[in-house]
Amino acid sequence: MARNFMKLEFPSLSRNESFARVSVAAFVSQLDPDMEELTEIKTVVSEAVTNAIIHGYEGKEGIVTVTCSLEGNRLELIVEDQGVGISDIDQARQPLFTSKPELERSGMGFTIMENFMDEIEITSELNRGTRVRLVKSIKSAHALGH
Amino acid sequence: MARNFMKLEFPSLSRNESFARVSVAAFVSQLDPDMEELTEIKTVVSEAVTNAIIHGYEGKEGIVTVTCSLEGNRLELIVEDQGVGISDIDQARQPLFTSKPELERSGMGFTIMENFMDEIEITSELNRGTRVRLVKSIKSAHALGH
Amino acid sequence: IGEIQRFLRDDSTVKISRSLKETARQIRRVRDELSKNMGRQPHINEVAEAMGMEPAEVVFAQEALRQPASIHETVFE
Ligand SMILES: Nc1ncnc2c1ncn2[C@@H]1O[C@H](COP(=O)(O)OP(=O)(O)O)[C@@H](O)[C@H]1O
Ligand SMILES: Nc1ncnc2c1ncn2[C@@H]1O[C@H](COP(=O)(O)OP(=O)(O)O)[C@@H](O)[C@H]1O
Ligand SMILES: [Mg+2]
Ligand SMILES: [Mg+2]
Repeated sequence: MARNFMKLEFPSLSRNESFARVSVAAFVSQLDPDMEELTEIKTVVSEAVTNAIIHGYEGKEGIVTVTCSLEGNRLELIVEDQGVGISDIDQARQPLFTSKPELERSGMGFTIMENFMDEIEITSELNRGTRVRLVKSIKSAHALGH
Repeated sequence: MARNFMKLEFPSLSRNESFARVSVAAFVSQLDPDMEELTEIKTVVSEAVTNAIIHGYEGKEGIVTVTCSLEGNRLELIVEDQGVGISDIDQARQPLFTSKPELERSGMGFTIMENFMDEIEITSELNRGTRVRLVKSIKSAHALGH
Repeated sequence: IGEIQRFLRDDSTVKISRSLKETARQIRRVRDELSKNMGRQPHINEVAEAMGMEPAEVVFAQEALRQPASIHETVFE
């Protein structure tokens, strides 16, 4: 599979979460993942995009960017916002940690991303924004060709 | 329904047509169009994106940009390329006109876009690229709000 | 009763939320069947082929089952 990519930008409205999931999953379909892998990828997009919307922009309007690159059977997914940023990334990554318990957040977003993807890299700067880079090898992809 | 938009960029590979079509469809779904309207919009995306890929870039690699804006029940769709451009737009819009009969093109792309959308505006500059702007009111849309 | 509710809610046009839900349920059945027969998770292309749909369209239809379009749909189904 030759290289391919896509870039998606949209305002931080929670109703855009569903369309972002579909876009990424439809794009990744060209690697022919199995249905479980596809569900995992959709879940990861949901978690990362929701984080950008509710934590990054805290309900204010901003732009969320999702970039998706394919090379061989490897998917790289980057979700970015120019929001408030994360002061303590290690703490944020702890299972069950949430800074917004009042919104009934589970604190499991980053844990889910880590579990469903092979690599996760979080970079953030206060009041500049957050970038979550996720990599996954699609194991079931038709090994070679087309 | 408050304003919303999305911007999508991808390389001019024909395998990106289906994901672009589905991305727009998933985005427009928030207006709750009926099946017929949705099919029309998908067909239009397919025609415009295919034109950018096969005519605009003629198989060479370039970036296709799809922008989608919603305001009230009005959808604005813009498909752009930085390809070869169109020398005679009036001729290009003629039903059955195609510059690539060898590719078994029907020459009906622009005619279909005109028929399925309320407005079409084509701007093009030779060797600079083409921009097709399409507007449609979603008649069955949940008027406002939620 | 579900049929009646569906009929009552129906206006002349078919809303995608409902029509796609039917397709999405079918996709789920096909997926379950394939994984039973093959003893593994089907790939998206296998499900798409069995449905006679493009893979991207399968993804799109699947999403219809995720969020109830209205409280009615949740209550009556
Ligand atoms: N994009 C982001 N911008 C700012 N803070 C974030 C972002 N993503 C995550 N965080 C912080 O990391 C914490 C943990 O995130 P997560 O594991 O998804 O749990 P939850 O979203 O349920 O709080 C969040 O509560 C928030 O404080
Ligand atoms: N994005 C584009 N860039 C350059 N030329 C284009 C583009 N879109 C359309 N055209 C020209 O307009 C003609 C008519 O387009 P269309 O009605 O879609 O028919 P077809 O694609 O079947 O040829 C094309 O044959 C081509 O010459
Ligand atoms: Mg979260
Ligand atoms: Mg055409």
